[in-house]
Amino acid sequence: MTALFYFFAFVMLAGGLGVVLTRSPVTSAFSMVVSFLGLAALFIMLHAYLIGTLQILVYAGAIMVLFLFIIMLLDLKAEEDRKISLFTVIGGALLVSVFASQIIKVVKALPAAAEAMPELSASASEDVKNTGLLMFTDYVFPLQIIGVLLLVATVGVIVLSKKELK
Amino acid sequence: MMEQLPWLILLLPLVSAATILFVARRVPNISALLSTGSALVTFVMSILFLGFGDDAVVPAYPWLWLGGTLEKGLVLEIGLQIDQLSRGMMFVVTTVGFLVHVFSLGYMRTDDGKARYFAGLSLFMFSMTGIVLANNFAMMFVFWELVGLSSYLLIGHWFQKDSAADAAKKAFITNRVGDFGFLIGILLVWAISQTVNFDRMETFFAGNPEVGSGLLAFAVICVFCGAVGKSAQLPLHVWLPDAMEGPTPVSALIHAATMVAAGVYMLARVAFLVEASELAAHVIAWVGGITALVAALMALQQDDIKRVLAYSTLSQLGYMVMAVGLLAAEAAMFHLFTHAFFKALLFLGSGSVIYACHHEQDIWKMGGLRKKMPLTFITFSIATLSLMALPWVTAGFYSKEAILAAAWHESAPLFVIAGFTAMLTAFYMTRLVLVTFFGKARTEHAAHAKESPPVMTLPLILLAIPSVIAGLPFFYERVQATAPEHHGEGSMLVLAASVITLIAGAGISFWLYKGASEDPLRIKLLARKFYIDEIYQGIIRVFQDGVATLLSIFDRYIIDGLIAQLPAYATASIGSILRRLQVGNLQGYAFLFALGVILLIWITLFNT
Amino acid sequence: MSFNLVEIIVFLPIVAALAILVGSPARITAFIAAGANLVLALFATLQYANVTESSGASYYLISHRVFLTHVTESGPISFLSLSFGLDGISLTLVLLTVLVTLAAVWVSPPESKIRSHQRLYYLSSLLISGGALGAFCSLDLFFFFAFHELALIPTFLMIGIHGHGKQRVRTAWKITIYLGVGSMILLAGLTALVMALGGTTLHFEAMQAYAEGLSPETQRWIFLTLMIGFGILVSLFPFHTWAPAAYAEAPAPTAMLHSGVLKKFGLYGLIRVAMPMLPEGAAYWQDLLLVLLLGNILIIGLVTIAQKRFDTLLGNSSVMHMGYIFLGIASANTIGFEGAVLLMFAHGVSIALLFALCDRLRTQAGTLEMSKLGGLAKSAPAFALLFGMAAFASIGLPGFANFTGEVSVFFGSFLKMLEEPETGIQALQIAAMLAIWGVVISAVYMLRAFRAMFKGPAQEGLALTNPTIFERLPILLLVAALLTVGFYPESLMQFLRPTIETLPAIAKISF
Amino acid sequence: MLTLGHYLIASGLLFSVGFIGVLLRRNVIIIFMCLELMLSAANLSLVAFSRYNQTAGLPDYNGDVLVFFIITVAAAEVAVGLAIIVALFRSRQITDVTAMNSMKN
Amino acid sequence: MPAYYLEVIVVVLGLTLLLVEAFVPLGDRRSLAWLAALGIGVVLCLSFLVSTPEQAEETGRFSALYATDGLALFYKRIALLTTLLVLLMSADYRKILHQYTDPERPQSQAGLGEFFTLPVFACAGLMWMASATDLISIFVSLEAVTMTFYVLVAFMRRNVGSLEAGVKYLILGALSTGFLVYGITWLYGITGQTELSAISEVLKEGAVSKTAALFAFALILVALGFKVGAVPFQFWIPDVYQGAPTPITAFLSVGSKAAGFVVLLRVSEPFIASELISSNVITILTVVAGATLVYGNLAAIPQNNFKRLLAFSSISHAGFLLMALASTPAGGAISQFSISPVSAISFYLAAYLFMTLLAFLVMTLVRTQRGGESIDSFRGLAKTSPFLALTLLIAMMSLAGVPLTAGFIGKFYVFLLAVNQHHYWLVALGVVGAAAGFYYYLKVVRAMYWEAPEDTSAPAIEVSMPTKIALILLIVAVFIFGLDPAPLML
Repeated sequence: MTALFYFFAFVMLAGGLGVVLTRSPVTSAFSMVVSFLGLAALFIMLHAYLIGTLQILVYAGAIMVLFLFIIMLLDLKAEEDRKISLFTVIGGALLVSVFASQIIKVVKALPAAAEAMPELSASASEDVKNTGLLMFTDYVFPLQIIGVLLLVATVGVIVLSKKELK
Repeated sequence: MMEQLPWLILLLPLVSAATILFVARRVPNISALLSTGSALVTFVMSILFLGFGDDAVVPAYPWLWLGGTLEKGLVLEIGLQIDQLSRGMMFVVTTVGFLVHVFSLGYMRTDDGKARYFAGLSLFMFSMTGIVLANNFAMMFVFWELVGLSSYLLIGHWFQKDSAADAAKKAFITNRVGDFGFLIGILLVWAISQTVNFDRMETFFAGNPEVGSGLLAFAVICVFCGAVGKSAQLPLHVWLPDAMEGPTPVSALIHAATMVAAGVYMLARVAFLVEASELAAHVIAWVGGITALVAALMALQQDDIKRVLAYSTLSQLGYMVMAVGLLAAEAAMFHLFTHAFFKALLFLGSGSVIYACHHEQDIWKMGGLRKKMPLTFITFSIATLSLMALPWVTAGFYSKEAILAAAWHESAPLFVIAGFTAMLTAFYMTRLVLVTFFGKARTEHAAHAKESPPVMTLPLILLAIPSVIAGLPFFYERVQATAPEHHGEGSMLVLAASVITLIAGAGISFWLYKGASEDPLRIKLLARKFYIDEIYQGIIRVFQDGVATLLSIFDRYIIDGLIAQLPAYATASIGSILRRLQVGNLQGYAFLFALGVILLIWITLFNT
Repeated sequence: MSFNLVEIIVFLPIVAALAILVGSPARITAFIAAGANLVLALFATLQYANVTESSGASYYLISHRVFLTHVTESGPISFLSLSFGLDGISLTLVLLTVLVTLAAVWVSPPESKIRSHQRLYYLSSLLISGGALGAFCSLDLFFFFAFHELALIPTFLMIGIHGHGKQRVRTAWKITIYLGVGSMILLAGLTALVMALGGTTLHFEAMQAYAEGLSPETQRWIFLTLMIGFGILVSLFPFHTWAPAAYAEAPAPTAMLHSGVLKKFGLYGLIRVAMPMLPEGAAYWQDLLLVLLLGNILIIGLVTIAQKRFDTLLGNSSVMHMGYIFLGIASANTIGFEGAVLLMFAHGVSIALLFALCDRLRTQAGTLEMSKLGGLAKSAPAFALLFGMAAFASIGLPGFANFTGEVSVFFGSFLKMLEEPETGIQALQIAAMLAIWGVVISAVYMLRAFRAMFKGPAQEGLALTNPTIFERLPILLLVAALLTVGFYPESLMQFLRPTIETLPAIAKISF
Repeated sequence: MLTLGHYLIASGLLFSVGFIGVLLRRNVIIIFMCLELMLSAANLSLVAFSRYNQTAGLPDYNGDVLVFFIITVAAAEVAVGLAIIVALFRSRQITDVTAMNSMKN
Repeated sequence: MPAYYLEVIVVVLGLTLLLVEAFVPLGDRRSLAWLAALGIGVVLCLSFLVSTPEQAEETGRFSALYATDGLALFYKRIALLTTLLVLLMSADYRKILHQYTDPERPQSQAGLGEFFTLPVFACAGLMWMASATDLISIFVSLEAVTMTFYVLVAFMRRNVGSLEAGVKYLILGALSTGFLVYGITWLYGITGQTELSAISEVLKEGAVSKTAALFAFALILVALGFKVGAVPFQFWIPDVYQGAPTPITAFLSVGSKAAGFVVLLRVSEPFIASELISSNVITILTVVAGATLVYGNLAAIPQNNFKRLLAFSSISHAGFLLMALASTPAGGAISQFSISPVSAISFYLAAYLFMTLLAFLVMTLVRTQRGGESIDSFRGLAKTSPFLALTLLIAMMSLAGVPLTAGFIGKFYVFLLAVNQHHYWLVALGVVGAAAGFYYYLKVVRAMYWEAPEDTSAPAIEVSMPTKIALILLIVAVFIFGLDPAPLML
């Protein structure tokens, strides 16, 4: 299990780094897919089957396609002349490494973080049902809001993208 | 009713002044008569006063009471003190005042600002009466300031003349310097004795002879500062000669007879204070003595007829102040009394001369007036002799002798100074008379001079009488003037001194100036009055105007810069620097965002 | 809803300002409002005279409209309320305000002669007046502060639009920002005070009741803040640099109202709030205050001497005279306070008078450069007479109210020495002695100015006209006020004395 | 042994990787991708916590619901965001964030 | 009537407007805006008929997700009122809008419908935020609002500024969303709860990792700080405010900030109440408040663009609001002082609504009819349009905190609270800031009153009747609540 974790975590982070480091937007997009696959595997290792699936379907499937589509549409080339200054790189890396170290410190300070994941006493395979039930009972209110959110997003995308307004 | 009468003598001139100011201004002749009329009434009333006993009580009115009820708290009253001192002084003030009013009717007949002039005179009469009758320091200070104002107005009567305008300003400001000390003195005396009322103060000091010696000396010297300013003692004497820019009757009344004597009067009023502090008494005596001497020296070389008289006045005031300091306030008051008459006479006489010579004041441009203006000459000579203290026949002799006697008793150096001053007095007065009235007329104006009209000569004659007899008991006792009791019993030495100095001074002067057409002595130091005016000018320019300009720059640039502009500039600069953070591109914002996140987390988590 | 008299007095100018805003004819409306307010204030004075004779109540004509209530263990207390009331001190200042307001409206030029924003010209005067009245009558700390600030914006606009001189923009900015900073510091101090007193009420009387238990440490810091805050508003040295230029360049009514009336707010605040509630803080900082007020009197006095223009001279002299009032406050006893309030009245009237006359001079002579003027008394003797009276009033000649105030202040500063002879001369007395030198200084600059402008030979082509009767009336009104108080101080003292007697935490006379 | 910490650190690292991408990259679309990475990283922590905070032997599904909502929102955000980016590209032909600086005072 | 009806009605109103826009031929699409405004106005009236929590019989999960307390209702009304005024502004803004959406056809009304409809949905989102008391509903409603604003900011798609602002808002907004999510994750992770009340219980017991709890708080503060414009997450504000269509700027600056604050209030409450961590929380809030005060006020000084100026002003007011928040008594202590930070902040925000929208209403008119947003465009306004100049003068006075205006009372409360908690440094910074405020707010006044108009022949600015009424009502509100704040106190 541990080995698997390290493998998938490596895939995930490597994919992430790929997004950041590669020049070509297309490569970045594909790296992201790789990263998300690793992530989905980790979800599944955590018995979150629904989330894992959604991660693949929504992110790797829909969102990435959208990204690729736009990249193609805009005909984006690799950033030929990367003029990112050394200062920026070092500064950015420094900032983020400090941030990462802060996260690690916090995790280290969390007693629960050192404990092994407790075993599940019941089967987690019905998580679709459980999540769904929760969503349509307790969380029906946020769900409605999400509905409005999506409506707004739809209207917004149309307004912004119409070639000519009627 | 009689109790309230004293209020009338105080308020009548005020009413007169106000009426002229607000109603009668446009009719100058009415104004003049109004003012003169009020002066006459007050003169009559002051004679009525003489019949008052010492126990005459005039109800006082509270003017301002502070810090509590009438019983508990500081009450500043308007109250009148009618004792011998004030009655005698009132007689002098109203007599000279009335005569000067009459004289002015002639002297100012054609003046444009006649109404203004008489309003000023009335205002002066009001203020001076207030000083004389005041029963407390606060009231005295109020009227002290008001005489300053009327003096300012009258000196600056011909305000379009630069010299007159400057002299008026100088007089007021110099007096204010004295008042600075005076006010502090009043406050200190109040703080020591818990009262500003003279009677209660006297009672207090009689009951507490040991009270705060050092502080008291300081307080008394501060009070004396007021007299230094008003009576033009060294070092604040500089305003009085300049004050001669005013019309001559004003010089006679205010700057010779009455107002300048107010300082001496005030010191006499609080003589118990001087007595309570030996140190202060010494200071006062020496200031007076030095003033007497220095002023006499300055008078030696003056060419302006009025200025000679002005320095003479200074010198005589010095005598009086010295006497106060020598704890002989009665002698001082006595000299004040006699001096008022003969000095007023001298000024009015000089006014008559000036009037006759078409406002020429330089004695070297006169000469030979003896024949053309006999009345003026005679009266002027009487007054001169009185000033020179011709033994036994003049008023001045008696009073001056009293002072010399006091000096002889108390302090040998001061006696020497006083004697020498007497000689100088004889010298410069002889010079004045010789150059003005004898010899030949040296200018056209002098040659065609005529005797002044009766309205002007009459006051001269009237004043000549007391100039002679005021020193005699039958007169001064009748008008209740204050005089030393042991008068006439001075030692032979004192008498000899006065005779010798008189003869020496007059003789040398006669020998030098007999028939001279120009001054044989040319002592520039004296002619320029020891350069004191120039020194003061310099001091004012450097220490007042210079410092003022420096401070003004300091205020404008340093204070404003430090307190206002620097913070404003700093704030704006920080604003501009902060604005630079708003780099405008997204990557920059992302960096700053990241920095913010890290700082925020760091402060939240690890900074406790 | 019924209004009491004080509320009417406070809101009348503001309502009139609103009326002008919506189209009522400016000059007439302002005139009526100012005149009516004077009548109302005199009426209130009469009522007060009756009240003080019958009872020892500290305030009268009290109105109380509670806005916020605070529930404490001992029951509800009104936290924020629109409360007005008069006592001797506020009555004096109300009289000052209405007098100066009427004069300011009177000397304002008719609409046809104002370049632009004619309504604003009158509206501002009324707003400043209303703000000052509100501040002086308010019994609630919040409205006390708030009403004062009402005047800030009109001042800003007036100097900016109608100011004289090329520097007006700079000057208007400066006064506004400076006073803004001052009021903010003041606000900080006042909030600290409110909180130190438990934060349950903003009503003066209720706050006073809590003030007993404040620790000296707290008192010190709060008093210092208040002293600086109020000090800036009153142009306490060295926070005075906003004042001279602003007054020199402000249009006449604004200068009159601001320097004459509004500036008294800070002093009123010290008397009403800081001194009674923080006596130990006041005692602790007394020496500092003395040094600063000597800065006002001596340094700014000398700076005044150096002025070449009459308007900046007046501006500086106004700063200088604040020193005396501070001296009265610093002595912290009844006499000093009485003197301070008298002097507030006297200075307010006399400086307003001088600014009104100065404006006329500027309009007619075209300049206030003293070296370019001279001999004006020849062509306009009546004007010169009025001017001279104002000038002599301001340098403290007896007979004018200023002298009364100054003398009281000086007596007040020596009171402690009298009551405790063993202490000898203390800092307060030394400061007072030095302050008295200011009497000389003010004589120097005022007489120099008067001599330069009105005396001496007349300048070529320079002639003034005497004011007409109608133009003289506002001037005479102010002169009359000065003379009344100067000759008969009891006219104000009868109201002041009982109030200041009952003012807590200042020394009472005991001999 | 796999602990909660493993997942949290993995998630934290991914979050940081996304963050560094936002800081360093200039192409707005790549930046947008990195933002998605960050959201997903948060999701990983969330799921790990929900697995850890058990109720009745099952993961706490409240966390999962939240993840669901996050994914939805992220998707909508991508749609709207890309629309804006396209609109900007249409009018100015840029995707470089450093070029977006027309507004400076 | 239960409170959640209000949002339902608003959403239905939005849907109706979309349908009307699509299917009903309208002569002047501005009537759509007025219709929307009318609808919102009706809802605003209805909000006063909402039954109080005691009368409602809500139980179970929903009541934990959706608060119907006075606080929620207060912010719902703020949202409604803001939207109402923004809609009025939008109607006036039509001219500029189509210039940048459809420049070829000047008479076109394209896109207007959406421009008037989206704010209605945003309004619903803001109202939900006001009631959100659960991490999930907070997140969802917040995102609903944010999403709408992404669209609205970038609405003028032919205007580079608007699009650029859109992109900046989008990227930084998404970044902050990332931190929000991550923070929520941690908070949920260590407490095992999503309801704030339950979280509060857990934190009070103190059986959690202090570091982790603080970390969660810091992350959430990053996100909410971004929403309310707290330093150091304020950088988007000037650029976005400047680029966005003016009515949307107003909406952002009032609606979004108010909703951000109500969420911040609700989220920080458990942390401040917990003795374990409250002191750290107060510290960071103090630091952020101080930095915001300094930045907002000082950086505003050199600004010459009025919209940017208002952006910095918005930051500075956030500083004052945070100052009040930082003055909450720590560790659940009871303050002696009767005005709570919550009611002070609420009053302040309401006052801020009046004065800011007053300024924006005038600015919209000036922008559309004089064609500029720089301070110079306001020159001589007092001569050409005295009413508008006066209105703006009053708005600036209130923003600067001149007493007897509502803006002053807000500041006064804040100072009282800060002194009460002995935050003297904050008070000092507040003093400096408020004083600087005098300077930069009066810059506009100076332009209007002291300076001559650029073009004297320009016609006076027309003010439509609804706008005029709105202006007058707002002025009245500024003064009424400046005199007597009681009606607006929670």
